[in-house]
Amino acid sequence: MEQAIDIILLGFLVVVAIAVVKQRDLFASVILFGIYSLLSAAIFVSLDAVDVAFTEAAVGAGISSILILSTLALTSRNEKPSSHSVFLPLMVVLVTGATLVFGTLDMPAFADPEAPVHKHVAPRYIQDSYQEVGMPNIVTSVLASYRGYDTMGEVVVIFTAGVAVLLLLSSVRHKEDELSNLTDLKHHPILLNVAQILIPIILLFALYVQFHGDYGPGGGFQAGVIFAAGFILYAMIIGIDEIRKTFTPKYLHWLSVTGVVLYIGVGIVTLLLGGEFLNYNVLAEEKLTGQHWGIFLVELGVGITVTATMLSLFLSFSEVRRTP
Amino acid sequence: MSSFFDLYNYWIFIFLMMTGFYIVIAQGNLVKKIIGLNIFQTSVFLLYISMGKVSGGTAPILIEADVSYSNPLPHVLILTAIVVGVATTAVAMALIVRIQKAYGTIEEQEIHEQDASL
Amino acid sequence: MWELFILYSSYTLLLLGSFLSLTFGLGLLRFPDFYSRTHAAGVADTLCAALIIFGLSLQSGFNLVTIKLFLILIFLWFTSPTSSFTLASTAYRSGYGIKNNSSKRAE
Amino acid sequence: MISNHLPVLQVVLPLLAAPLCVLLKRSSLLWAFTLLVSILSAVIAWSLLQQTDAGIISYAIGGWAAPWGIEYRVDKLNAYVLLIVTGIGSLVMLGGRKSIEQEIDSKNLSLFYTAYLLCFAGLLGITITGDAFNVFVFLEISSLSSYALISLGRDRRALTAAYQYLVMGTIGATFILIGIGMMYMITGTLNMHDLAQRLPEAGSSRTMLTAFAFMFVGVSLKLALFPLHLWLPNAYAYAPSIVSAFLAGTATKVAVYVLLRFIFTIFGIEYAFTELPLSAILMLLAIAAILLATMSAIYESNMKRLFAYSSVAQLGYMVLGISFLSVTGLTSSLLHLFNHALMKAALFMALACVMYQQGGVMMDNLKGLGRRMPWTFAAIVIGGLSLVGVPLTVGFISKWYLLLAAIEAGQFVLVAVVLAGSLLALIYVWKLVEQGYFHSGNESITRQEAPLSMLIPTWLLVLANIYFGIDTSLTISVAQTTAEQLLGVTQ
Repeated sequence: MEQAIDIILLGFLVVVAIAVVKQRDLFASVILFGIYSLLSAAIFVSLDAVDVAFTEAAVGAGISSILILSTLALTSRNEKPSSHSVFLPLMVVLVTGATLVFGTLDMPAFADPEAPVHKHVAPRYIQDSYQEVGMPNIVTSVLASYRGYDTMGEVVVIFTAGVAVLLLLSSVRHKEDELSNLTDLKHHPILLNVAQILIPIILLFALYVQFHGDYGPGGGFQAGVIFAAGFILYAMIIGIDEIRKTFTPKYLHWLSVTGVVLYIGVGIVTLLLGGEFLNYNVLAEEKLTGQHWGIFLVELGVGITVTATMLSLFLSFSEVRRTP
Repeated sequence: MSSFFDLYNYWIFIFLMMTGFYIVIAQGNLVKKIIGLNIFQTSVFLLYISMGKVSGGTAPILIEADVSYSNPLPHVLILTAIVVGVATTAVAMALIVRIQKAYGTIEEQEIHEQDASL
Repeated sequence: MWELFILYSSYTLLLLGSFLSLTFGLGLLRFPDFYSRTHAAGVADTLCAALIIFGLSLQSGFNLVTIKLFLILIFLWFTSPTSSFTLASTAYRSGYGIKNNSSKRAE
Repeated sequence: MISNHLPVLQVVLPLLAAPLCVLLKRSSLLWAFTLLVSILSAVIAWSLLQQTDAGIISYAIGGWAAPWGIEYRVDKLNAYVLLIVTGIGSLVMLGGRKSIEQEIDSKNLSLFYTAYLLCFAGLLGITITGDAFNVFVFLEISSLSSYALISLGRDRRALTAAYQYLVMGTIGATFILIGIGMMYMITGTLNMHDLAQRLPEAGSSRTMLTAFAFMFVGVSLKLALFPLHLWLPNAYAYAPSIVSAFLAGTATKVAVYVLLRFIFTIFGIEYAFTELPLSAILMLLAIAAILLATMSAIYESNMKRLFAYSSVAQLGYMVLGISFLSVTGLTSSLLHLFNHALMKAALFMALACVMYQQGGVMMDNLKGLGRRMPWTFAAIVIGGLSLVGVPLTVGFISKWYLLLAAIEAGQFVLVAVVLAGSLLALIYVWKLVEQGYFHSGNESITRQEAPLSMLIPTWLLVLANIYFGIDTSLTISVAQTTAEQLLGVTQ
């Protein structure tokens, strides 16, 4: 039964991927990509990766699509037929694909519990993480503690993207006084009312995701994206000006810096307390309490930076001059 | 040599990856390329996650019952990779907006023509 | 006996939901213009989500999962009609016309 | 106490400094702060190199032991590359202030320095880490920031160059991700040291071969190895001058390091060279890179592009050295890693001076430059001669070792290739000399020398080119021990 669901979902994915190749309308391509992301998220759930599914749905179908759509609004919607020769790309793709298929031939069978990946490293996470870190959600334990340094890198990557986009778009921004209200959805009473009801709930949910990540799927990154989504919804429907006044560029800078510094700062504090970098054990008398504090703080850092950066990305794209 | 049903989903992921890869290298529209890149990366994520699956396992969130859990490590890696993916998309989009302002087009061909005519 | 009743009513609800979902897919493909398509999607979406969620909650019995399912349903009931409304109204203001069926038949 | 934590501080220091840069506003303050961080990093790298004399340093981040947590693992090779990156970074930053102020919008300055430090930290992170997936994360930090840095060039082609680099770079990174995934699939671990032990145990399989292929192609894309080098010339040519100098001196060097690490440490010589014809593949690609890229350089009229093509060729020399699989060959590669960083940093810094005064780096801008900017032009000439491999410059030393390795291996064709490469390089260097000294510009000749703040760092680099070309004891001893460590030869 499970296999049947998998096959159907995979079939959908194939259809969507081919449709993207065929599609000339970029708007439709973006929507198809959003569908592709959602379908992938469904497959992630069926493969037991709930945290990943959550993130993929929020990021792939949400943020990525919004970013690409705001770019399309500034460029053009239709793709010109390309006069590229298809032969060379096709050959490259076929060779690469053939190599990969060749590589799969010696792979352990799908879902084989005896595969090497399940025999080394991972068993310790599954068996001991509760004693060592004290969280039911193993993914959070690994993410924030065992491999917390990777996650620090991830926050820095997001921060880097924020910096890069600001650098790139600063020269094509509207002047401050030209920033008129760029949205015209405001006059829909239905939309306005629904948004007013939903936005607080979305923000509340984001808080839940932020602080419930120890017990269930979720964590700083997902929460940050949902937070940002709530504010973006507000900006699109109720008024971007209010958002812009509340989250001035300076404030957003400070926020995203705070998140990164908070994360690295926790590491520095552990250094000063005599542990290794990001060794949360030294943060409190009791090891597990230390781990809890450490994970709480770094997840908070992730959440703050992600919220601020996503919002700043959205605002930067919305502030680009329409005319050349 | 494994049988077909042990590996078929890997092959589908490979097909998807290559579809994305094809869009990146064969299509001339800059936005479309990035969509292709996203499809390529998402398919790699699928490959990773399917490595972590254990048959009969559940999501790696500890519960009282005596069950086997899927491998959490690929999940952690892919969470990071998804973030990297969206970061790349954001930078690429900003670049595309700038290219549109500078060249008035986002078709690779036309950009090359403009550069060549200088 | 009671359990069997619950089980079968859950199956019926799920099947009905799936059938509706299929019709809405068909409507999206076959209807002539943007508005009737949105109509198909919007109407079917609300009911079909409800049916499927009722069916699922019968399966799960009354616990935390059911509450979450109902929260999802309420959320969908808010968002889905709103989004079809927004779609239609935006399309109208961007000048999408309504295709006249009689003229199509005359061709 | 602090000396125990040096490995992690090496990366965390610039990583923490980067966001703080956003909050600074004054140009001089930003520059001083960035310079300070660069120099501190260089000091840390130097002391790490000293520490590695006592053996490999392992640092368990988060206090989790190696295969479960992320490990920083510093041996001679790491420490050597770290020193190159931080050293070049410091010197470039030392001379960069004026040029940055001229080429970057004043309102973007703090973000520029932030991106620069992020790129710097990313490169250091790739180099020092002992965890395969951590390489990917830091690779993306450095790549994303370098896309932004490149796009800041004045010419609009900087934008398309950055875009092209982004697409190629992301494909490369995704290939690396696939490769890491497959290695993980075979062994269940991500730690490089652990991988090195478990891969041979797992035995050679088709999955392993594919993992190797994808890692190789992915790294080659980042390294701009010959047929995959197309992003590099434009990216270096249209980036702001200081960014070109920094990237040319560091980014590809780090990519070479990653190649070495994964061939020698992870997969092992046994697998890579005995079971696979890697030696032949590398040799062919290197020859193509040396000859074809040098030819392209000859026909280039944009000086930055010219030197970018020459970078592709020089990377060919490094790869050629690896392909011999001998201590001499590897020593020559490692020497060239250092020497080429010096040459290119000096050349691009000199070009930054030209850009600063002339507003362009086309051949026409060079006319009569020998008289207008004698010091700058002399720097270009010496750097060029070093590229050719004239005695008394660093270029000579690495070429000499390369020739020795070729003769040792009995490959006389390769001796001819290396010599031909040098001769071809002489052609483009001569072209520069001709423009600079023998064509006088139309305007009357007035001295317009670059400001001292730029000239001194440039000349420091040039003098380093000469110094390490004469006194080779330090570089050769480090390169040789590193090569022996990599090949597993006991001293």
